[in-house]
Amino acid sequence: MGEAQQPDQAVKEALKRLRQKRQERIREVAEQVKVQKAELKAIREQLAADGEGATPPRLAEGTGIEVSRVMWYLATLKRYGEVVEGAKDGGWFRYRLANNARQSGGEEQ
Amino acid sequence: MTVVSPEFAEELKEYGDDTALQCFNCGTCVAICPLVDDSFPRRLIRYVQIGARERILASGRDLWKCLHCGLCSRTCPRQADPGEIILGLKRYVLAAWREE
Amino acid sequence: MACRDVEGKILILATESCAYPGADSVGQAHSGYPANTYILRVRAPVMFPEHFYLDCFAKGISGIIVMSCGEECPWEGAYKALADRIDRVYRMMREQGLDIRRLRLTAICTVCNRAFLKEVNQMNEIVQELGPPRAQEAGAGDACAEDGAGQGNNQESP
Amino acid sequence: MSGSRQRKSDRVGVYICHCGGNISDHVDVEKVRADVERIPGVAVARTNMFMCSDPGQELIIEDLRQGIVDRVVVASCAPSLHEATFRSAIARAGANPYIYEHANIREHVSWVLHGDKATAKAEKLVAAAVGKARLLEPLDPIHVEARRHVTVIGAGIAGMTAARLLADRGLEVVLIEKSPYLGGHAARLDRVAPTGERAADLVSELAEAVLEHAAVTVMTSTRLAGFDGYVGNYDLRVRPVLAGPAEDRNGYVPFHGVVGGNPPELTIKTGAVILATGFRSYRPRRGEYGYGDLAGVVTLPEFIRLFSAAERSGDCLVLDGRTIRSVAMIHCVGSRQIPGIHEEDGDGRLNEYCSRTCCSAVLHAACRIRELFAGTRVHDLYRDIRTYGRGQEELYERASKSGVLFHRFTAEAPPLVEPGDGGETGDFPLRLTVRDGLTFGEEVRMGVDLVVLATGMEAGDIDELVAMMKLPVGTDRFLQEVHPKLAPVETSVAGVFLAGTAQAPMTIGEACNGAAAAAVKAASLLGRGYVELDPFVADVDPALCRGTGDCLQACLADGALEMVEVETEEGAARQARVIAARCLGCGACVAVCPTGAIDLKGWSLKQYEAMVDMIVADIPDNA
Amino acid sequence: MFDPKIIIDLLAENVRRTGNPFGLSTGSINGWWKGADLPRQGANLLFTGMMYQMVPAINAATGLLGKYEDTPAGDRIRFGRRVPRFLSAAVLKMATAKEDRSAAAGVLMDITRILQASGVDFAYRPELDGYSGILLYDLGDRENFIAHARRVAGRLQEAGVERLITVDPHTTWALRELYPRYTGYRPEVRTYFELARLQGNGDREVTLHDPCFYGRYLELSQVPRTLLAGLGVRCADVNSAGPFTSCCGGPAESVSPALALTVGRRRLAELQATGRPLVTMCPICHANLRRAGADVMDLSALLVRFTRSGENSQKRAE
Amino acid sequence: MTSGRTITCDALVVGGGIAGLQAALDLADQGFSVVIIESDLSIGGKMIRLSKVFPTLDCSSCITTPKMASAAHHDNITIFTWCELQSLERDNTTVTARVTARPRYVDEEKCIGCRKCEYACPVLVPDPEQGGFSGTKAIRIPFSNAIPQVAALDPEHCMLCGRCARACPTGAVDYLQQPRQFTVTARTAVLATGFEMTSPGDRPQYGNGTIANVITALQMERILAPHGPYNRVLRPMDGMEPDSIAFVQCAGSRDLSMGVPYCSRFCCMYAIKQAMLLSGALPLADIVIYYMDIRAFGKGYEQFYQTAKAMGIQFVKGKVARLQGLEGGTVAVHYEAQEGEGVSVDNHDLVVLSMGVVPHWSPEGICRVSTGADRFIRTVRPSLSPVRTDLEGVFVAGAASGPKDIVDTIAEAGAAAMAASNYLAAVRQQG
Repeated sequence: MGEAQQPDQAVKEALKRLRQKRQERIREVAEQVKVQKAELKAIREQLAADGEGATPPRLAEGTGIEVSRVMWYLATLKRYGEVVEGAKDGGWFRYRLANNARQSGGEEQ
Repeated sequence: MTVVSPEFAEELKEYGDDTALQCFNCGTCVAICPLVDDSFPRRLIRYVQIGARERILASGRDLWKCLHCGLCSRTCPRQADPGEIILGLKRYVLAAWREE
Repeated sequence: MACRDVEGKILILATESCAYPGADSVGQAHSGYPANTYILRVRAPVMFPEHFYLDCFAKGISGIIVMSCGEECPWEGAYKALADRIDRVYRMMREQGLDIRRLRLTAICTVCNRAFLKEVNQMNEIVQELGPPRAQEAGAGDACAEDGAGQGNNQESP
Repeated sequence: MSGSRQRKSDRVGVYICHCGGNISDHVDVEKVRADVERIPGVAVARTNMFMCSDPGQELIIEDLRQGIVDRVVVASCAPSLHEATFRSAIARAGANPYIYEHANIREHVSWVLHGDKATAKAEKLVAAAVGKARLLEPLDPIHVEARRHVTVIGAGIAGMTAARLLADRGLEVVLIEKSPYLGGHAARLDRVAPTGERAADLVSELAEAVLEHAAVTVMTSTRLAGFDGYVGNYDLRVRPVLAGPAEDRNGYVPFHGVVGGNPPELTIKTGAVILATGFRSYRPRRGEYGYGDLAGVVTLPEFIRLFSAAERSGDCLVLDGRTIRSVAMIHCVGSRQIPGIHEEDGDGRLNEYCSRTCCSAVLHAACRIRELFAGTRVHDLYRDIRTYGRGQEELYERASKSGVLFHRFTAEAPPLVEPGDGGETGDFPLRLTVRDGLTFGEEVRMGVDLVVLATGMEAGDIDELVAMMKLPVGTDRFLQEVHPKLAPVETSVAGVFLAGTAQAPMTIGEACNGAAAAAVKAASLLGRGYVELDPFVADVDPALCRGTGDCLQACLADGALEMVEVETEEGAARQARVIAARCLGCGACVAVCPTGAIDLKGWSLKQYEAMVDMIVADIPDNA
Repeated sequence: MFDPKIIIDLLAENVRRTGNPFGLSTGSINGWWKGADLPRQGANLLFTGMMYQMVPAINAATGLLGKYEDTPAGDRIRFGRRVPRFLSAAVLKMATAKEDRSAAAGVLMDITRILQASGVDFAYRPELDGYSGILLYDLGDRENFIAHARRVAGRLQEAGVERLITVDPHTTWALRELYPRYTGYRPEVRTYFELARLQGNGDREVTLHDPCFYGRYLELSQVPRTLLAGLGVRCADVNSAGPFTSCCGGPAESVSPALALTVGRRRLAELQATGRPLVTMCPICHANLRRAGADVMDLSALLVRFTRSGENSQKRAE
Repeated sequence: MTSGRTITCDALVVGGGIAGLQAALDLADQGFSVVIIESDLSIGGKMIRLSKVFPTLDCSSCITTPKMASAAHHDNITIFTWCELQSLERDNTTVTARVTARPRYVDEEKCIGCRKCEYACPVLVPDPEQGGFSGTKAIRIPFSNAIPQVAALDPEHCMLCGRCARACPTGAVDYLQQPRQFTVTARTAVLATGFEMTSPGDRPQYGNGTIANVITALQMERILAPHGPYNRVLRPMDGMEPDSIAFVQCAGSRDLSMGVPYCSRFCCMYAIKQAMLLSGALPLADIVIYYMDIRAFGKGYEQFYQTAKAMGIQFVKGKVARLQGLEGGTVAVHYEAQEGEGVSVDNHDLVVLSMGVVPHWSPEGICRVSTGADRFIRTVRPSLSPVRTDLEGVFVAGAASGPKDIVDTIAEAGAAAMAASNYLAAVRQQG
């Protein structure tokens, strides 16, 4: 441990400098993540409210988020196992929250 | 039934650029033309290609619907310059009318 | 599409160079067929002795389709040897009272999708009609038996 | 290898692939896994999104390395796709690659069935594979010395290219050509589209290279008379082709004389064969666009020949003394034929394929006419212009710019070629009428002096070769590769490769690429001086062999089995022995052995019996 | 649609007679400079090409023609001899709206202010100014165009003019591309906005409608955008802009006012999608888009706000 | 990998797509040592990103993965991914390549591909491997069958929160990683740098990439791929199952006005393939292909085209001049119906653009091989040896010398390997 202390300190310093350097971009990304977090929360809540699952237009209507963005979130949540596809409803499929899925993206675990 | 007379395109050289045969009849000019309807200007360009002189004269007046806005020439994939072909045909038809 | 499935199992001996890829091609075309078919990849069906077929029926296999490469077999002479053997199996089946329509020799090429489906569906109908294999079954050895014999050459080109 | 000796493995590993949904959308992969794991002999069953991916293969390697499994079953797509992949993964784990069995649950299950039935069938197929896998034994590939020698059949552009490349690579090459000439069809061309190079220059360059190369033996007027052996060790019997129509006949041949004696035969001992047998130019049916009936209707190859002796009258082209004021060139003659529209040939076949090269060839010829003879009009009648390659679309554009007039027809309404009647089309000897898609589907008519038919390519006349070498042929009658992407120049006969237009229509550049690709495969195959063959050959169990000799009777290969005197516990006896490199692995011997002493390694009768047992057995289900 | 031959012959005759397609004398329509005290000597000659000045007449003619197009009366007009009378200078002059005339004059005055504010050394000599003949060229009457162009070019050449400043796309194109080809006269031709050097902080957003000749033929559409960007004016562009700009329909007014209106309305819908004020830089576009119902501003009116004297003109514009 | 080290081999292959992999395998199988440098995070090139391939309709990944795996595991092949070729020079008999390994911010040796970092990362970014249709994370394994299975961090979207580093079981995340230089010396080189598609972003006629539900063919490949963003065919704008799909051919090729006058060669076939796959996935949907000439020239291609026609896929002759986004995500397609009906406007739920094919890489300033007017690498013996460039000892294969389908690419890669190995043999004799 003692030996690792020195480089560890150097790494911390370097990281600090890197944060400094990328400050602007980090701020922007953090801003995006904040938005993502809020939008994901809204979508999750809407999904939880619609027990039978909801179609993307329905989710867009319920959350006020643009439907193409809703679709993007759904594809992402599906990829990380948080949402599953349900029955078809008109031209659309319904989506619902998977059981016991861990949350991904925009949320702390 | 039209009998093809390829020499017509060469006669037209007198009235403008000789690009009609460069057209490969994709129809871009027709669909991009703000005048809409019919197959303008490709129909007339094709008539130039096959030398359908009578038909060009018969539908001559349609040429003046062209505003020479140049969108067809800008988007022509073959750079056949449909706008200039139409302008050349206006000259040809006008000359024919004035000859009458 | 798939016709009604029956209990009986159909074994398909499909040659590695023709019929097996032919069955793959049916899959690639997503053409459905009954689930009771089990396709075994074989290098050349000429390797199976007469008793193999009889044993299969004894074990409960209801129908066997030998899908060979036909005359295009990569092993010269193998097809004739196979056809002769199948004829002997037919004789033995008759002796045991098995309906010989349960065994069929055919040729399927790599793109014979329609022929493949036809064979499978026909065998299914036969198996459905006959039920599980049992010695001295009705209809065995009579006229309809002729129908199944010597049909090795109905290779269908795509 | 007898049943008595055989130990059944009880450490079979089963690996089931989702195939990214291709399988798992229809087969409950998890249920299969759970059920299969209860089959006797199965040590472990696992699943993966893509078994063929690195992480998938890693699962197998890890289990083998840790000794959890000693036999492997992968349930995934067709074995033709990935059997080799998984065998090599097993080899990487340090295990014998032949302890592997493949269950096809995609093409045979998930793509043809849905729901519970699919899952149940998948389980059965996996169970059958497990049944076989338990009886699999480690095998070693058969090591065969290979001759560093390649025989190339056909001395067109492709054949000469392959021969030159292989000789440069340090292999001995024999180049066999049926005709007295080197150069094939290219020698009948004038200039090559779209580059404009002289075909004669290309042919001469290659011919010079092969004729002067110390390592290439060129044998013209020679044909293949016999084909024997196996990969790395083929024996080709060749025989000179005599001039005249009846080389093998004895007696007087009218206008030729009497063939004197039997032509001598020669045997070439070679390691691999490259087939560069080329194509045949389509001959129009009599009356097809007036061909054969009307003067002035010629094929493109005929035109090229005529054009090479072109003369001039003013601005006009003169061919054979005739002034050509107007030419019509018709595409897709003998290509892109459609059942129900086009007439079948004598053998009841249609050329449904595109001949690929004609569009550029026609346009090139059209440009040459227009650029050299401004007074000669050119009409180009096409279905689709297929100038796909580098420099080809530019050729199409050049043709337009040079004043070639295009007309588009459909297969249903081909142009009509009739004798000219001096009427509206003028004093032309021929009159063409076509429903022209470019002119809004109206009929247009033109008078012409010459009609050029862009005839396509057909498979060469190599039936004899196909039969002799047992070559696979596609529905288009061209020689068939194993797989267009995985093995694009390989045939199902090991060590026999395809080069150039024997395989499909190609341009010269493409044929040269194909020839070079075949050459690189032959060089890789023979480079080490030995070849490893699949170990799937017959094997005799000395404990069971009674020396009946039935197997020798049944054997389909020459010299793959022999009877030998052996010492047994009961004294001297005759027994069968397999000569592995000669055995074809067909198993004809297996069926006839009265004692079950002979079986096929890797595909044994006992393994098949085990598979049937698993298919008829119930699979334990905890559901 | 009217018979093109009758229209063309009329226009050609007018041009031959008066130098103007409407048969209006230059003196009668070109009065904007009076009292402006513009320099008569300078390195560049302002050449208006009379297009802005002709707008009132165009509007009047289009209005009159439009009433008769594709009506039974129009049918008679189309083939009758009444058309020339109908389009006579006197009738047109009477029908010309006064506000149109003062608007045209305003644009040209604004342009001189812009040039002055940009420190451009320019002169204006009304006797050298004139119509380029472009309409005849566009209608296919090449001979009469050439005859007219040679007259105009001859006048300029004689006066030793080598550098011209233009104010509209049609004249610019005619002088840059057609005059060298057909008359041999090769002056250096630049539009006023190519020469403009202005400063300011506009902080607003507008939508530019690129005229076909600037956007496509002359590929000048970036010039006003760069100029405006420097002044803090952002451009909310539509897809059909620059080289792919959509026609305003204006050039059709001489043979088919109805067609001009249809095309104009379609273009206007595209432009209005941005919800920003519309800016044009061509008198034909300006007139036709207005006819289609738009509230449009000429580029010069926008630019002039960034000149010292801009305040006054802004007031006037309101 | 240490900075500045030199690796020596027989043949350098630039590009790890199907052309590079095949050339490398054909060289390595003859016993030559090969180094592949690849600019992307994974080998496999465009092909690994495709759904299925024509005319056999084999799953693309099933054909590509074995070649990727055998190259990756070949004793004679060394692969470097995420690399940039700085220069490629040749003198006498040596080819020297200076290469920069770009930082992944993940230690390649330590990463075990467990994806824990990916799950931990809080930043969602559009996944380029899914056509942007779904999100991925700022640190991730690029795609499921990528080789190598090593995570990479996207510094543009990283906020240095440290979650991935904490989640990594092997301590592989290294935010401070720097680019590293190395040199490859070889006797010969094969350029297999492949192609790129033009972007709809500069096509005003097609809405400059702003019209919803107008996608590129490569995006459609992802939608059709077995592990695509939706696992089924949906409209990206709102997730609706499209009832009507249009393919716009020559949307960036055979068009002087768009700067690509040549034919992109494989678009006809992939459009037909995608149309067939769509009609399988959506049996009731109307599928239309707008085309100028159908170029089904390869082995089995024409039959494939005829099969598609027989399946009910519509082929409409005419170049689409303009696309227009309508209310509700419908796209209007403007074209001329060729039989004289004039302008037609058809509405579709989804429109796929067959964009132009352009070179992925330019040798300018890096390597002295010259290019043609089409900017692809020039070949000096287009007929007898289409793999020869004007720089001796440097060969070209696949789409680097012009658009080429997979079959032709694989054949040409073999030809390049043959030419390179003969060159090697000759050089060895000299040396």
